[in-house]
Amino acid sequence: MVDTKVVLSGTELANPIIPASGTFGFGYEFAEIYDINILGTFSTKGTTKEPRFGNPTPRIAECEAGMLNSVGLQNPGVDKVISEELPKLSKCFHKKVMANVSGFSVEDYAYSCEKLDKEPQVGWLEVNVSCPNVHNGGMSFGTSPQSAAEVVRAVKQVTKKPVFMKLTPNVTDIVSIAKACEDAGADGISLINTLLGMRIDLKTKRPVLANKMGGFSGPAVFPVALRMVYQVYEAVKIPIIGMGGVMSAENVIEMMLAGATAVQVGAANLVEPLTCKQIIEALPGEMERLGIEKLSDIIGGAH
Amino acid sequence: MVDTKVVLSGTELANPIIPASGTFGFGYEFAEIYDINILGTFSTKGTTKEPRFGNPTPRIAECEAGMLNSVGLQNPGVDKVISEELPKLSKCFHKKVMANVSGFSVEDYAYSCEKLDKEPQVGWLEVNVSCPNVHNGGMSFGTSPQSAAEVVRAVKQVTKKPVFMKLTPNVTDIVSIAKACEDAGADGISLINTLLGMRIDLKTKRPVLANKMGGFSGPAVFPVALRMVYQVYEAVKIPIIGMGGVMSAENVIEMMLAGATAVQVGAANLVEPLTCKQIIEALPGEMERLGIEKLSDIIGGAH
Amino acid sequence: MKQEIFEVAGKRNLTDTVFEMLLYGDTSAITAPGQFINIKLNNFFLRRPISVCDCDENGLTIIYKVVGGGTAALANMVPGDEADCLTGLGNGYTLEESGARPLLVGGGVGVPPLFGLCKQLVAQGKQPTVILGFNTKAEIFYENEFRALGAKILVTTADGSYGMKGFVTNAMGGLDYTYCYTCGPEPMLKAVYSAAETGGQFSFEERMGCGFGACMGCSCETKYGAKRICKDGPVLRKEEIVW
Amino acid sequence: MKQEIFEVAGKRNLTDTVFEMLLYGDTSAITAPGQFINIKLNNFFLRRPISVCDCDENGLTIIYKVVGGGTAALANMVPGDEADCLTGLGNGYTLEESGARPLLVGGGVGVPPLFGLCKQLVAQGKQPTVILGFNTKAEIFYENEFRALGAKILVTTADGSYGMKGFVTNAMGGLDYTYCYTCGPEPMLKAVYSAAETGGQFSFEERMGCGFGACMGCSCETKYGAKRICKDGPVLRKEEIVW
Ligand SMILES: Cc1cc2nc3c(=O)[nH]c(=O)nc-3n(C[C@H](O)[C@H](O)[C@H](O)COP(=O)(O)OP(=O)(O)OC[C@H]3O[C@@H](n4cnc5c(N)ncnc54)[C@H](O)[C@@H]3O)c2cc1C
Ligand SMILES: Cc1cc2nc3c(=O)[nH]c(=O)nc-3n(C[C@H](O)[C@H](O)[C@H](O)COP(=O)(O)OP(=O)(O)OC[C@H]3O[C@@H](n4cnc5c(N)ncnc54)[C@H](O)[C@@H]3O)c2cc1C
Ligand SMILES: Cc1cc2nc3c(=O)[nH]c(=O)nc-3n(C[C@H](O)[C@H](O)[C@H](O)COP(=O)(O)O)c2cc1C
Ligand SMILES: Cc1cc2nc3c(=O)[nH]c(=O)nc-3n(C[C@H](O)[C@H](O)[C@H](O)COP(=O)(O)O)c2cc1C
Ligand code: FES
Ligand code: FES
Repeated sequence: MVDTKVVLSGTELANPIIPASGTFGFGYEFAEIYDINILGTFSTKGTTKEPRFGNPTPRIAECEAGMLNSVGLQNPGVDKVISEELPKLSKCFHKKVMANVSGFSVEDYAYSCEKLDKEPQVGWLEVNVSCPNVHNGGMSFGTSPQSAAEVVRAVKQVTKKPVFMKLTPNVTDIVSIAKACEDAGADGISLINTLLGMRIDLKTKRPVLANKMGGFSGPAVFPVALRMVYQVYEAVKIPIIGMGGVMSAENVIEMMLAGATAVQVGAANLVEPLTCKQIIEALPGEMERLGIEKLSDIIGGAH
Repeated sequence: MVDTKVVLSGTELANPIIPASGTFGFGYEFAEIYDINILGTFSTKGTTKEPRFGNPTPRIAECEAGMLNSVGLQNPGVDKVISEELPKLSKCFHKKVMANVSGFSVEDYAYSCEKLDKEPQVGWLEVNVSCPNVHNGGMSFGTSPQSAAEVVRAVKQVTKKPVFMKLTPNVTDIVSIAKACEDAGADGISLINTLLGMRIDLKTKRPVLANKMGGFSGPAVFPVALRMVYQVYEAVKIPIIGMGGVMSAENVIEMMLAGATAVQVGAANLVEPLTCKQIIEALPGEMERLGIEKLSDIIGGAH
Repeated sequence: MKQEIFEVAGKRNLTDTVFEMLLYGDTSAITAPGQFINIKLNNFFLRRPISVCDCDENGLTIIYKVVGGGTAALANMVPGDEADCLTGLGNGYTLEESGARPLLVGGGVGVPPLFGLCKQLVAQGKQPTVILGFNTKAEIFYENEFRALGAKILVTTADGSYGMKGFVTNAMGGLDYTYCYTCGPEPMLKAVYSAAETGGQFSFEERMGCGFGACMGCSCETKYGAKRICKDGPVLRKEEIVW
Repeated sequence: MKQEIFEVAGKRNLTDTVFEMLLYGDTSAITAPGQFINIKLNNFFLRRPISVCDCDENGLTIIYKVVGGGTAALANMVPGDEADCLTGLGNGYTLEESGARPLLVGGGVGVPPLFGLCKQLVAQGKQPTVILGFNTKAEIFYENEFRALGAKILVTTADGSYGMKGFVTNAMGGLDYTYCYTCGPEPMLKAVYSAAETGGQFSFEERMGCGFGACMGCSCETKYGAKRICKDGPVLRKEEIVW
């Protein structure tokens, strides 16, 4: 029997498979078709201080081997997430969950994280400094080492839970940003958020998305994500959660060889709602085929 | 009869289709299977001051909807390109060609451009400040506005031919780099070179490429390329040559709507050697279907 | 929601660009007319949402118009081919409010979901009137199928080449109806909204990521807050719609 | 080079994981044994290079081992399926230097291109000796096909389960030959290079972008400068090889 367990900041996961924020809602839709307790954990829909409707529609565009989204962080706000979503969630998911947090100022982040810190259901905070969909009057926090580190410091002051910084790939030097987060006290790095992309409708001759540009994800981005995980693994000591285009157990193993301790699955959930279940079922066989006994042994194995 | 002509820095092209540097060699292989004079023009293999063997093999890895390459600018050096390749080329291609130039110092660029400036066959210089495969002891010129502008100034001093700066997409802010090139006197911008990517072989548990990382291109990168062309079009007045994942006449039209005056086709040539011919043949029909009479009218039409 | 493999059991042209396709497979997740399925097609990343036109325990019928690559691929499928579908998506229409004489208004490829609805209304002893709106005679489909259900049918064409000239709303004037069900392009929905003198249910379209409520790709604002077209819709009630 | 659509006309298992496939279509671009074709497969971006094993004016034979997704897809093709191939790729072997008693050494899936070569050598009245090296008995293929050509055949298996125990080079000692043609995994090529007492031609493999000389993806250094395995190779002469 192969061993698929991994340890993420002190908590053991039955397997490294984590549905990615924004592609799994709060889990209910998936709980209809499989028991989501088989998951390592999952990352909840990005939560902000205030409720948000998000961007105008169309918010979705299709691409070769992927999709664009410009959802724009639609969510009921952190207070409602705590008062309504988490209690509902506790009925179908009995493990600790990863709470994904976004913000438009350092105070926003601190506010939401402080509130979520008090929730025993929350095992990890995943702090998204990368969402390219939301225009907050400038570049996102994740595009400079200084501003990313500032968020880390503010958040670390208000929580004892492990903090994973989720970085944007739309940068010249991902390593310097990851290192700045580590130096500022982050407990881990989540890589990657979506690439900034665009499609134009040939009939209307206008951008497909109402927001013009959107976040590109799906199997098309896998080589870029893998490269960033590999680069960041060489530079930091804290664990990395790898994601971007993961569709299969093979992709999971490739991400772990590059340096990921756990692996998130995003867009795949939307088109194949059973993807995570299928990956979890396929992992042991794939490990046997490749002669891997203990999955945690291969983390960073390609270095 | 629809009109597919475009004008690139004063020279009329029969159509906007240009095979991209590094994917068309010096044209001979393709001249075996079709008359390459139907092309708008083509961009030659990247040329450097000294001859280069390039990187060790494996240099190629497959990806979903694309490929990685780490060829590493294999070329016979600018002197041999001028003494051997261009004369051979003149037998099968009777239009002006776009000479693609790389370098590892500002002087390298100036040296090669000065030599190529004297060649009447060369219609445009395409200066690649972006190749992510070659480690010249630091980041590539294309990752900072200052160093990109420095290359522009050096090259413009030694040539009267129009200079297109070919930029890397692996940057936080493509617009500032394109603008710096324009301000320094560039005549146009070529977008995009390859995204930095990686694959790991599950059997050997090592990177597929001998060079570990390589340049990612093919249909997977199209939404990123299109977005950058769109962004740069809003910021500069000089013409843009769009590329990255173009496979079809529809893709060409989408690139032009985003702001491209001409469109390069790269990886597609490698897997479908007749791609450019097929696109040129399909363009008029596609234009009619979409009610486009004059192709040059749609440049930037999505803004 | 269920994920099921269906078999293409039949396909025919209804017009130049509109096809009717019969799919055999497990329909147990489908609970109401107006729901839709989300079909996986080779070489396309996202699934394609298509309304269920009619359905029984052996399979279902869809009607689709070729407008792009995905629907073209669907039109190229032949009997025996397999199609991976998510079924039982969306809320669908509810019949309770219909009253004795419901009005059904469909435009173009908005017509299909009304067929299953009409069938169920007739089965409940209601007397539906159906207005079918098309651009021109050549685009008309399913007129006879609706007639065969025993409903009263009015056809409008924008160019007057068949039936009443004009829009569906031109046919609404003077009709006596108890409730209004509609599906069609957004401008038509808006016009019906203004013209309707009763309550009603309106079926919307939006570009979708998942089609089952997970991604927030298809949200719209309503008087009762944000709703997902794919999960809380595609059918919205007249009183909640914000244009 | 030509781009042609071939039809799968037959397929059979030679071992558990090795298949022989017959493809009908235009072979006019194929000019020498040892050349290869580059096959487009659904859902894979790059083509897959496979040596031509045998060929006549109606079609060609390939032999391939399933090692990954692309070769698995190839193994799933059935008679009647179409395959888009670039043909006439690579330089291939030249026969002029063979002398009267050429030696052909093949290892594993390096065996196929030697079959076409052997056939042509026999047709020219040469007396080839063929060494076929495999890991174990269950992996052996084409022994009888080579015998039927009238060549002298020696089989080696690494585990001694059939023929001579050991590597192909164990079978080379004491043989009397005028020239040496070989194809197989790189360690085997190296061993044959050291063992061969005559000139020879060695066929190499490399990961390829295009397969027809355009991308410089497959370059190797030789004593006469950089060469592209796909265009200037896959066959290199002994005297130019740099290990
Ligand atoms: C709930 C619902 C029910 C539908 N029912 C039917 C039906 O019964 N018959 C029918 O012919 N059509 C129906 N449609 C529209 C149908 O989904 C689109 O025509 C189809 O997705 C177009 O795909 P394509 O690849 O041919 O077009 P493309 O334009 O190439 O598609 C590109 C992308 O845009 C999306 N898209 C394009 N048009 C639409 C649209 N109108 N609505 C939603 N997404 C779109 C596609 O799904 C795809 O992701 C329905 C749409 C929805 C949302
Ligand atoms: C000139 C030439 C002739 C060949 N002739 C034969 C033959 O007759 N029979 C046979 O079984 N095999 C042959 N091969 C090897 C064959 O090309 C590979 O086994 C095949 O490409 C593997 O594809 P895959 O998708 O199954 O494997 P994967 O490992 O999934 O392929 C991933 C990528 O790596 C490339 N790749 C993997 N292995 C090789 C390899 N050994 N050589 C080159 N590229 C590789 C693939 O083409 C693809 O681009 C030949 C290779 C070359 C270069
Ligand atoms: C529809 C959609 C919504 C997303 N919303 C969020 C979000 O709220 N917060 C966040 O950190 N990432 C969000 N993401 C990014 C994903 O979590 C993930 O980082 C990215 O999609 C790459 O993974 P993938 O290629 O597997 O989709 C979203 C992605 C998609 C497709
Ligand atoms: C094999 C290969 C070699 C390349 N060599 C060069 C080069 O020498 N100089 C250059 O400017 N770009 C080079 N490129 C980049 C392409 O010109 C192009 O910018 C990129 O591939 C994106 O286009 P595509 O997606 O259509 O391939 C190369 C690309 C490939 C695939
Ligand atoms: S399409 Fe995903 S929530 Fe509606
Ligand atoms: S594979 Fe492209 S040159 Fe050989």
